[in-house]
Amino acid sequence: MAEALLLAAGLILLAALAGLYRALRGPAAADRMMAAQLLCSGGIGALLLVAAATGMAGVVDVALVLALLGAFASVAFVLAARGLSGR
Amino acid sequence: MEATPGGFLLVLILVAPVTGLLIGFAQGGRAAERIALWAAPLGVTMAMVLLAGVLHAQAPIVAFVGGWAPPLGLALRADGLAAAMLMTTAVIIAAITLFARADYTTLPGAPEARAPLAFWCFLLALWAALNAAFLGGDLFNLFVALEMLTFGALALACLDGRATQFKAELRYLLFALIGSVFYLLGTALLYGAYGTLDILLLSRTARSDAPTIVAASLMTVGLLGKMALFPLHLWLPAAHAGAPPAASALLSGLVVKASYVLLLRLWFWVMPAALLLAVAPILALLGAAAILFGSLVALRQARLKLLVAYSTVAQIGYLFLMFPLVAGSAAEVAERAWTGGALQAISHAFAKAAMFLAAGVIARGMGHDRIAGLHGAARVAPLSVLAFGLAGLSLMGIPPSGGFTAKWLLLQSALYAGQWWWALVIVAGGLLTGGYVFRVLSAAMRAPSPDFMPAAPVDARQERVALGLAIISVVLGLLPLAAFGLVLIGR
Amino acid sequence: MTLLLDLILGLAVVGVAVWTLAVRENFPAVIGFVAYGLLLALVWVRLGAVDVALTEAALGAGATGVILLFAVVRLRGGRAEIDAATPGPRQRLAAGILCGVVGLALAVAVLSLPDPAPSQAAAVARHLPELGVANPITGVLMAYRGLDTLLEAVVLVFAVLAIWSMAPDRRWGAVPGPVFPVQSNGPLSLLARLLPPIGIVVGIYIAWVGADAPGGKFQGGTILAAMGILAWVAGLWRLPPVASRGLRWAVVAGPLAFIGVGLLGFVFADGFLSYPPAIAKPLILLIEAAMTLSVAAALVLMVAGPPEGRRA
Amino acid sequence: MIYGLVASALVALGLYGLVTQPALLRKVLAFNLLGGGVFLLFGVVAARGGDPVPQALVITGIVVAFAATALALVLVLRLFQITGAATIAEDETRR
Repeated sequence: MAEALLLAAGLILLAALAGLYRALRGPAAADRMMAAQLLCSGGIGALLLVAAATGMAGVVDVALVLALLGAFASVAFVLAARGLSGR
Repeated sequence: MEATPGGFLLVLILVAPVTGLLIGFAQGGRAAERIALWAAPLGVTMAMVLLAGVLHAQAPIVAFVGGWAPPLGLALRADGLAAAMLMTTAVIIAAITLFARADYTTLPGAPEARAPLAFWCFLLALWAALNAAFLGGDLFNLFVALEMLTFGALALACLDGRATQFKAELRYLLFALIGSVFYLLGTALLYGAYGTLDILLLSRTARSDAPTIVAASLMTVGLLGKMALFPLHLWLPAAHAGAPPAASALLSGLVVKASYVLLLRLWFWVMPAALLLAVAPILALLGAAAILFGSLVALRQARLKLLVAYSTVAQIGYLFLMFPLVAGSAAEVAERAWTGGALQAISHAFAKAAMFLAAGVIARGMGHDRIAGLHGAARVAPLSVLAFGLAGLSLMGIPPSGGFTAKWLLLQSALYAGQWWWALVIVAGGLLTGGYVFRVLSAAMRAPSPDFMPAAPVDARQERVALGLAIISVVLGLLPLAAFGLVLIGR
Repeated sequence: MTLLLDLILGLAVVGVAVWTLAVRENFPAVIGFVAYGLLLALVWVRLGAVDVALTEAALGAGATGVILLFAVVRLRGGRAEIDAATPGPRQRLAAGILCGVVGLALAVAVLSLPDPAPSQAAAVARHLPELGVANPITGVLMAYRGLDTLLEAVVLVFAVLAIWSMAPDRRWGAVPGPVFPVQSNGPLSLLARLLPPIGIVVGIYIAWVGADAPGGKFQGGTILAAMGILAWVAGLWRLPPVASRGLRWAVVAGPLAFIGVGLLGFVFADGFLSYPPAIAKPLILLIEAAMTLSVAAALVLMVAGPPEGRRA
Repeated sequence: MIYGLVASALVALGLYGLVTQPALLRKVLAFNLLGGGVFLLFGVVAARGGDPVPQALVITGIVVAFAATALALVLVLRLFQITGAATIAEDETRR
């Protein structure tokens, strides 16, 4: 069972990496941001599977933090794309 | 080694400036300045008590922080070298506190301003960082201390907020960060190899295997970059010369010495003797190159502050001549060389701090620091010119200065050890130093043109502080040689 | 199976690093760096270092990514200057050889580390009961190597003050960083209203749980800071001016509490930073709480940068 | 140990970037890549011995590296605001 979960984690990671490769190439800035978001989601999935497979303490918390900061990163991106239109 | 009585003093000397800085920053306004004024005499007193304690016990004072002995916990150790450096630091910081009041005081009721708050906070910060760097007994703890030092030095150097300075300081930051990374890589390897980073524990177990050799090389290169030994000196002149005088004095006089002491600990404590024997001549060769190159370039500088900064590049070189003279020499010769090296670090700290302060006063009084245009400086700022000259004596190594004793000890041990070539370098370096010091003095002594007007009034108190430090650097040479047995304690 | 996973991860990390260095524009480079941080967090989980994974995700990828992103937006142009300063092929080759040698030496050194590896794991575990905490990392950070952590907390204060002191004189006392207009509607505003309540709970949870499970002040504080930054950029929260006493006390509260408890050790235990076993855990939690506040405040201020607005 | 080699490669790459990238922003970025490699080396050491101490050292290191990055970026930004310069190349042309 644990082996199967780890295998699934590896596959998710591979899929996310393939997406990363495509999306990092752009051409638009939004494509690249999608790359990070995709990897973030893939990472969360892989982490949850690893947590289930190994029972290591705190791995779920890492996924939680990734989920929170992933949303946060997209805000930073929106701002950056608009050019920090502050003052 | 066990913890010794009096260990609380090591903690206090470290924690007091940190607490002062935190409260001074939070309270703002005049608080930091007043805390610094109180801390200066307190610091000198603590350093004196510590020094007396080490002398009395004739053994290092050791504290285990939190009661946890290494390898699990962290040790603070005050051996003779550390006590001497702490004392030097306390005195120079106190002098700079007096000097800087004229520049960075906040009048009662005045609103808080940027430069004074930052100056007083970072003065306390640098002091804490230096104390941590001299007392630290753990290589990673020392890494944190070095980072504190980098941040504090950087902020102080940028205090004037000029664009050219930002560029110079960025170059410094890059060197310092690469240096830190190299150092940190070394500590990772050492931990992997020995399971501890405590200097004394490592000294008992270190082997000459691949991880140790790679770690030693990385850490050495990193530290050399941080202390600007030739050919890694490129960042230093602009970074030190462009800072405000009080900051330059700290950077050139003290900050580079922290990396030096750490390098000594790495090679004379941690690393196996066989490795040291192989590396010592290389370090000394670089030191010799630094002496000759730095002095020659200093000789050709058009600006006073850059001249003083290049002189630092050269004087740092002397610190490295001691390596081959201590390593593998007979005990008596090694002791002489060790004392000479340590004394060079201390007397240069006083002399260079005096020189930068004096140069700052002269530059302000004249309105510029072009050496060719210094005619009349001796009339505008007589005490500062005198301070510059006295400090110059120490740098040249003319008796009875502290620099003389240091260089004389190194020279003697070079001859005893049969390595006469280092003696030649010492003599040549002294002559070149004489050249650039006299260049400044002869310009400053020349009568000014009839229509000459000082650019700004000179603060007599600042002049006296510079002179005081210069006198200390000279008087060090009048102390009996036995007094310097201190730096041998716990070697 | 795990070997395959490690291989994929390792190659991906190196690949992303190469891409980040090679790509010409700044913006994708920063995105690449954030991806690099995410992958490193996964590597840390694979190495069994969940505490570090949390730190890497929050600080290494998250906070560092954000300040880099903000810097990219404000640093536009300079292409000609950069091209002019680009080293020629010969210099690049020399640099490449030098860096290759360093990497190779490191690899050799790592591969020849002694077996079995020396370890303090047993000693760390043996004394944990005296501290009342179950997370060995917290034991190391708060007790055995407490001085490191104290100095590191002080480094954060240094950094805040150093960043502030880069401001022009006339800005002193003003609000740090740019001032963002209030977003009354739109996705940013929505997110800035929805996420912080969740984030604050998570941040406090991560900091709290640190005593017994992976987590702690730095990770929790970073999450709190991220929520603060979110509210700030959406215009929902105005940062206090740098002259604000409250703000400054928040920044120094953690280190001061650390020092205060440490000094009490002189009286009630055997020296600085030593905790009486009976109340070790409450003391550690007290320090952690104050530190979480200070880390969060310091991080927000470091992201915001030097004061830019008019004097308050 | 795969990650030991990965760490070495990351250090070499980061160092190369730090030395050869002319733009200051990219130097800071390379410094962070390099930092990742250094910390990973600590991670490998920790994993070999099952030892929590190097992990704690890494946490300290990451915090310090973040502070250094923030400070460096502010310096870079201020330099850019004042002079428009994005590198620290000696500028014979401008002055």
